[in-house]
Amino acid sequence: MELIRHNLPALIVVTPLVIGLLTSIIGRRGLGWWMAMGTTAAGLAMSVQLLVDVLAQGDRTVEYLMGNWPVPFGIGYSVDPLNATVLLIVSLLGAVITLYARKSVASEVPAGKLNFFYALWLFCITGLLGITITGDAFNLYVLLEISSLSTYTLVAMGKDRNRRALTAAVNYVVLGSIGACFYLVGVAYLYMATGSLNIADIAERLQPIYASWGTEAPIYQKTVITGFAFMAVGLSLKLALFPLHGWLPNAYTYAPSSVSALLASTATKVGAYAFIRVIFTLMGVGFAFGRLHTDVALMVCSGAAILVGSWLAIRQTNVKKLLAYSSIAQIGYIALGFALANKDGITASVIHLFNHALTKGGMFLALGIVMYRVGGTRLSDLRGLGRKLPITMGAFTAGGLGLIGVPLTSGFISKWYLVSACLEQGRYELAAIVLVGSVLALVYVWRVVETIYFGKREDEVNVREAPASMLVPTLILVGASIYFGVDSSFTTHIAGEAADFLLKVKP
Amino acid sequence: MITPEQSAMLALGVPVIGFVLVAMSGRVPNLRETFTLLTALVTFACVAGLYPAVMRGEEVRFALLEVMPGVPLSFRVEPLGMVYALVATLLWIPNSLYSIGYMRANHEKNQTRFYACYPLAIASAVGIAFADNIFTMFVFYETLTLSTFPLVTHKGTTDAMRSGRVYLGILLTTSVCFQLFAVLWIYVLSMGDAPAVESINFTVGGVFRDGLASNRIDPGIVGLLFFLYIYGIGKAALMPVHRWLPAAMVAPTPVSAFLHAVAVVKAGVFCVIKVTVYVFGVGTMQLYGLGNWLLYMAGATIIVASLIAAFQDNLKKRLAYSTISQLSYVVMATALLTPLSIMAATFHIVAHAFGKITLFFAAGSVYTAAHKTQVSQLDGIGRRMPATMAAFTIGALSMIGVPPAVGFISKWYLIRGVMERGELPGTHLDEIFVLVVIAASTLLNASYFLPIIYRAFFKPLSDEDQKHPHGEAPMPIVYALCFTAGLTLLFFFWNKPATDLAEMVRRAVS
Amino acid sequence: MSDEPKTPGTSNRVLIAWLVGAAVLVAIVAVDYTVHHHAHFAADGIDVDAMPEFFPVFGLVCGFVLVLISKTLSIALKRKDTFYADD
Amino acid sequence: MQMTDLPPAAVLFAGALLLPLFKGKWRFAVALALPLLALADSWAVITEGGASFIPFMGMTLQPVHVHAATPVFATIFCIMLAGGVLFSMNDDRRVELTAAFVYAGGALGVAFAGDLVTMFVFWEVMTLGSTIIIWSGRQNDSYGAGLRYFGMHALGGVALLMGIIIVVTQRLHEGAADPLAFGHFSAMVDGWSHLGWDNAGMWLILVGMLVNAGAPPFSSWIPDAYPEGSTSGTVFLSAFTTKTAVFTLLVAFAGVEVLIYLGVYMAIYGVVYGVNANNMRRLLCYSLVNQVGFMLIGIGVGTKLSIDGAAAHAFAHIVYKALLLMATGSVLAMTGKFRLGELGGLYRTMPVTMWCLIIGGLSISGFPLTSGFTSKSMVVQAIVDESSRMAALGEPHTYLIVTWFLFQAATAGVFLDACVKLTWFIFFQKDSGLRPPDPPWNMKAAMIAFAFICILLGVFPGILYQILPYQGEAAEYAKVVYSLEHVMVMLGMLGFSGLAFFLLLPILKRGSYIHLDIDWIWRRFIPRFWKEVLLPLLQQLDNAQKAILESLPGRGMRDANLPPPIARRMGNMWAVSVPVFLIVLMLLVYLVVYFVIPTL
Repeated sequence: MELIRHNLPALIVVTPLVIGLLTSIIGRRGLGWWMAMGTTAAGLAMSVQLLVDVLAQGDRTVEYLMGNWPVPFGIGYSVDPLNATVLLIVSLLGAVITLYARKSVASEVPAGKLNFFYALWLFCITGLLGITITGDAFNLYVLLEISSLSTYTLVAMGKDRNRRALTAAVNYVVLGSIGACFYLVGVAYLYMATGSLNIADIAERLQPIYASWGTEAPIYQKTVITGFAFMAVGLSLKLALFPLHGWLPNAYTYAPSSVSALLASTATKVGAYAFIRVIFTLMGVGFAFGRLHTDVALMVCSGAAILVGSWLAIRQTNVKKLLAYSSIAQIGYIALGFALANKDGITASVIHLFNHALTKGGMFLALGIVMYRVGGTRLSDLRGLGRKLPITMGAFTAGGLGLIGVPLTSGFISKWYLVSACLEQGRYELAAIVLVGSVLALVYVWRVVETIYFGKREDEVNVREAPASMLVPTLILVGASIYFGVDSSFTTHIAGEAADFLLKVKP
Repeated sequence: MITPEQSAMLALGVPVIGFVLVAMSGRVPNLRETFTLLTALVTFACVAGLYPAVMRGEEVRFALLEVMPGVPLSFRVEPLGMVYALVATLLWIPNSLYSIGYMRANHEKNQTRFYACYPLAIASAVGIAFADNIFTMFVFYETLTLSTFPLVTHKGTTDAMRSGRVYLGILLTTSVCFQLFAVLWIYVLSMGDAPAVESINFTVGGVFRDGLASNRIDPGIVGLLFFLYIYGIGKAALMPVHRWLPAAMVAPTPVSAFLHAVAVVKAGVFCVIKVTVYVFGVGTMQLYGLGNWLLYMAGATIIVASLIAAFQDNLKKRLAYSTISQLSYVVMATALLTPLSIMAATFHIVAHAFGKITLFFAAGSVYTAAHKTQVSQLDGIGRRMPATMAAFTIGALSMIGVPPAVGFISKWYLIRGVMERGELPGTHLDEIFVLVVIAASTLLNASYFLPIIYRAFFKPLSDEDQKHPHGEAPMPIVYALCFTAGLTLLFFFWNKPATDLAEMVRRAVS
Repeated sequence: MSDEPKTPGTSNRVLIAWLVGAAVLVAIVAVDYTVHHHAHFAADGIDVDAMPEFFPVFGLVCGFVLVLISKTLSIALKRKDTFYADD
Repeated sequence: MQMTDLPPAAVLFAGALLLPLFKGKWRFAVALALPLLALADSWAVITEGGASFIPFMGMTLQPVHVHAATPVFATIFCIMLAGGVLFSMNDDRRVELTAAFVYAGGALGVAFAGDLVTMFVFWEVMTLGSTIIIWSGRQNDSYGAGLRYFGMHALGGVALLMGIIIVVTQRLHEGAADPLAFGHFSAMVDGWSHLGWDNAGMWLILVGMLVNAGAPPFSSWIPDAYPEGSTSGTVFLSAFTTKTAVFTLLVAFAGVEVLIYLGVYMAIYGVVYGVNANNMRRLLCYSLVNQVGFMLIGIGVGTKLSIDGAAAHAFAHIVYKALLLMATGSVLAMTGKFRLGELGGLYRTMPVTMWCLIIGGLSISGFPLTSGFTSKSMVVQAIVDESSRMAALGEPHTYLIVTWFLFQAATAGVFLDACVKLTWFIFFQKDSGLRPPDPPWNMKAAMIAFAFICILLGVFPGILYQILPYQGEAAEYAKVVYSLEHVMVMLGMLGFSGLAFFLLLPILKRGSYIHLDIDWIWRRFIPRFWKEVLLPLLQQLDNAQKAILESLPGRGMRDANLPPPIARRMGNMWAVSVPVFLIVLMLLVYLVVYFVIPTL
């Protein structure tokens, strides 16, 4: 036991990778799902344990060295409250959505490809967990590519339902690769300047370079900031921060339902995590924001994301796409939170990572049920479903309230901290944008809700409520999203820890 | 014997239990209605049970849970909240009775949903009434909006949906963009070692006193916060955010009667009084002259809404605009910022609720018995429905403020409030404006209520109507409206509970 | 006056009424001459009302003046009696 | 329970509740008995000096209190109600009769009100009762007139209420023992010229009372509203509202000089508009304004004799004005016509009505041996007395002299107007061809009874004088009222103004006209302004707001099937180029931000 516990940081990444490989070979028929389910459940247990361990540590960090090679020569995993939280998010959502995926995927993906699907599924989760846990900038790139490549394929698997999944996947491949390349270029520049790939080590080695700033002979000035610029753009793209969100809506819309849910609730969250990590740990907030004013760029982008994303969401007729655009807006909230760089802001960011993953995941799952039962997710498909699928649609509506940020839903907690952070910084206009964003969310959510409850169905097909295996995960996510809105002590605690941790390392 | 705290908790909890019971008993209408009435009675008993404790000045406070660190859902029963809670829960009883008569007679659909939403709205109303901090108030303010939305759109028609959109749009937009903004701003100001704001809890005398005295906060900011709050409380229907109220008239009449004469709109003006007294502080506002603009805005609303009301042919629309006008009476009284005017505002919550619910009941009674919605169709109806139209007349007199109806009493306190303000140094322009508004609005009120009474009692029935005989509405409806009309009269002669509570509010202010 | 009804019997009564009226006026003038009027506002030196026949003249003049004022006003203010009903 | 514990008004309110329960003869009996019971109760209270108290909002109400002027007003209110009931009894007007009891009850309540709040409450009750009476008239314009009437009185009521509250607040502030007391505002008389916040309360009370008294600029409500009542309704209406206002002014504002000016204006206004009037009942309404003007003058002069005169004149006036309206009402009832131009020659078949009208007309003009003579001459005498007193003191008093002459002129005018003109046009002039009989017995009985009172008070003024506020003063005056000089002044003036009428007959031809008054502002100008300027403006605002509100989600719904250009561009399946372009652009932006901004 102690061995496992000691090696948790490695196990949490390696397990899905290994089982994923196995799944691709032996995971035919139903076995693939069982393997994925078992793995993700184990991952969830591990990430919970890891979080407990981290919070138990005095300095709130758990270091792990791959193969016991010391950093900066080997790959070091460093777990702190921030990435422990993100790990929890990824593994929790991974587990719950896997639970849901069985019937949904079986109805959307050809039976012969199920083993590949679940293998890719596990690879994707591997990549996401790896990005989160690694302390090495280059390793991060590798894992980014693992998750991205598997995601592209997963999106493309929606082709049997809609051929557009292929074009969406191709777009995603092109743009995602550019983003990854940019990140890699950035890492390369930094390596040039510092000769290191370990994030903590780079940060340390950057200090003399920063110190030379403004003196007669600045060292590597242009190299470093060019590297930063590439990294920032690359990660913005992975994060789908406006205006680099172009890949997201179609990828979400045409992917199989479970994939949409997984992507929406974890992929962008991990992107956000990577961005936070680069800014706060690697670059140092004093330099990134204080000197380079990255925060201004981020605030502009995230403000625009909130407004434009919500506005575009209002105009969608496909509810999946509507949620995708809504995600763009929600990513704006997350980016805005850490751009403010105060305790409430980072808290808001982390809480929203968590809350939005639950809420949006739950809503996509509910849509998946609609897809499963009705066969489409256009607004017209949802007409009058309030009577036919009362539980599913109730869950969807509750999730919608969370997106709006109605009190006693988790979305409200995020918004509360975010607006507080804006006001603490004296950024009244940003606070206003956040609130206006809520109103726009009201509009797009209410369009759907009205359709659900007041729409008149033309076809009188007899739609039954979804099977329990789909309903339960949906309710778990939506229920959790409500629960953390009523009692936010857990989320505010871990997010507060993460914020403290990040701000403490401020140089 | 239960403690006041438990009683207050029950007042919040019983409607929720009622909601569950009603939702589950949807298949047996009689049982469902029994649950509705029982819940109403028990809830009122719980609230009324708090009255002695409040009158003794006992501290009744409790917290449900801490939603965020330092931001709990906490409650405290104080006289002002008591007034609102009592009115809302008391009038729920006749309204339940009325609903039974109305919904059955009109064969409305989805009655279970209808009856289930009521207790939620009531629980929200009680939550608003007993809220101890601005966060709790905001939370229940929002739940009230959401729980009443299904009631407003009950009919499910395109028209109902459009109106529902306006209802939700205005109420949520204002509350999110303005009220939440203000709540958060105050919250942020209350943090730190030397906070500009004492706390987010409701505090007698307001939370800005120390901050202003020690220059930690600019009076301009306080004024801006007040503005945000006033327009963030869209339920007070201060122009120009009043449109939701006429839109909500698409709902069945019991909803219009109860929610848009009592629970929802009174929640709005109650919040206005509450934040003025317990967040901004009457003394502070007066000292820095922050409330004057509101006086004029409310005055303008009173007049303009009355003028619009005079030109509405739809009876419920006319009543809706009358409500807008009457709500601004409360707001204007609050903005006068004297102890007596706050008392007037508090009392008018009661006075207007009794009168207006009677008027709506009568409108619904006419709709049920005669299927008429327009004022111009009411010729001679007083002879066929004497009880209904007599109750309507009493309600109308209360609106005009003529004795012997309770509306007169609040007018009395309001004018005394003006006088009290007149004793303050300064020009008397504000006071004169208020007096002129009161006079003009009395006139306008008369001008749009009396024609209805005249039509009902003095004009002959039209030939068309002669062919369709009908009598009074079903008995539950008539009982309910006689009860509220009786209250309207009774409270002119005997209004001790309300005046005692209002008096306590006055003492808290001064 | 000239278009008095010619119903037998009534014309006599009307004539008598006119005559009685005229006689009363003459009698008033006569008696007034004999009555001593004291000035109401003697303290202010106004004694016009103490003059004989002041009040008959005053009454006549007032009658004329008031009617003429009315008629003058009437020119400007006269409207059909359906004026407000036309709205 | 003692009789004195029962407020006289309560008797009449109880009557209002009881009457609908009875039918036919019993109704008649009860309706006739109740005013007499109220009269008895009033006098029981008056003799014992009632004093009962009710707590109200922390203060004490005094609903039964006897003011000096209470006996005379209480008496006439009861008599008037009885007379009105008798007159109306042939016509089964249940709503109107009930309203009349409420209305008279309100008036009686005011007469016994010992505090401002009771006074106000009864005052408003009167407004309600009288509005219903007007509406019960069912004339062409009863509805509109009732509405305007109510509006006017609601406005007056609000002024009164505000004034009361201001006064009460000030008194509470000063720590007065009885802040609600309804009595004389001596401050107004002593320092009334100071129009400031301090005296605002009293001014507002005065305004509120004057509105009901029909003082300018609000005189027009009387001729606007009263002719729209039924034959009996107008009789009730003429008696209570204005006279109650006179009562309250008499209690509260005796000696306030401004009342004299208002009174003079009203006296002249009534005559001038009366001369032009064509509707016989409207003509009487104008003369009502004229007579209330006389009373206001009496109150304004403020000596004991003038106050007695005003009170006595109110008493007398209620009787003869009711008589005149009963007579014209009978004509209206029997012919269905109310325009003077359409009547004529009725002396043949309506002799009782004619004689009653003549007696009423003589009374209103103050003809010797009628009640008007014995009451009005007190005011005239009081003006002269006060003038000489002030002359002796060397105080300015020219206004009194002017008032006296104008008073006399208006007296002459009202004779021409309400007596000669009315009688002539209704009963004589050309033959209209109408041959209606005298009205039913009850109407005749009512008229004869009231005509009898007119004569009785004219012959035995002592009956009235002994219940006046200052009986001693009145008793002194009773000795000189019928001096030859007084009689000859009246005879000379009235006789020759009557002559003026016949001389001017050619220009007094009647047409179907009305004459504009102040009420044009709110009957024509304001509605037009609202309809053509304000309302369209408001509607525009409203529409704009509505459009914005409903379009937001609505538009998304409508054209959602066809994504708008910008959405198409951003969501286009095939366009990788745009995102890639944006990526490059963002890189540029970041580089610019990183390189340029820190160096700025």
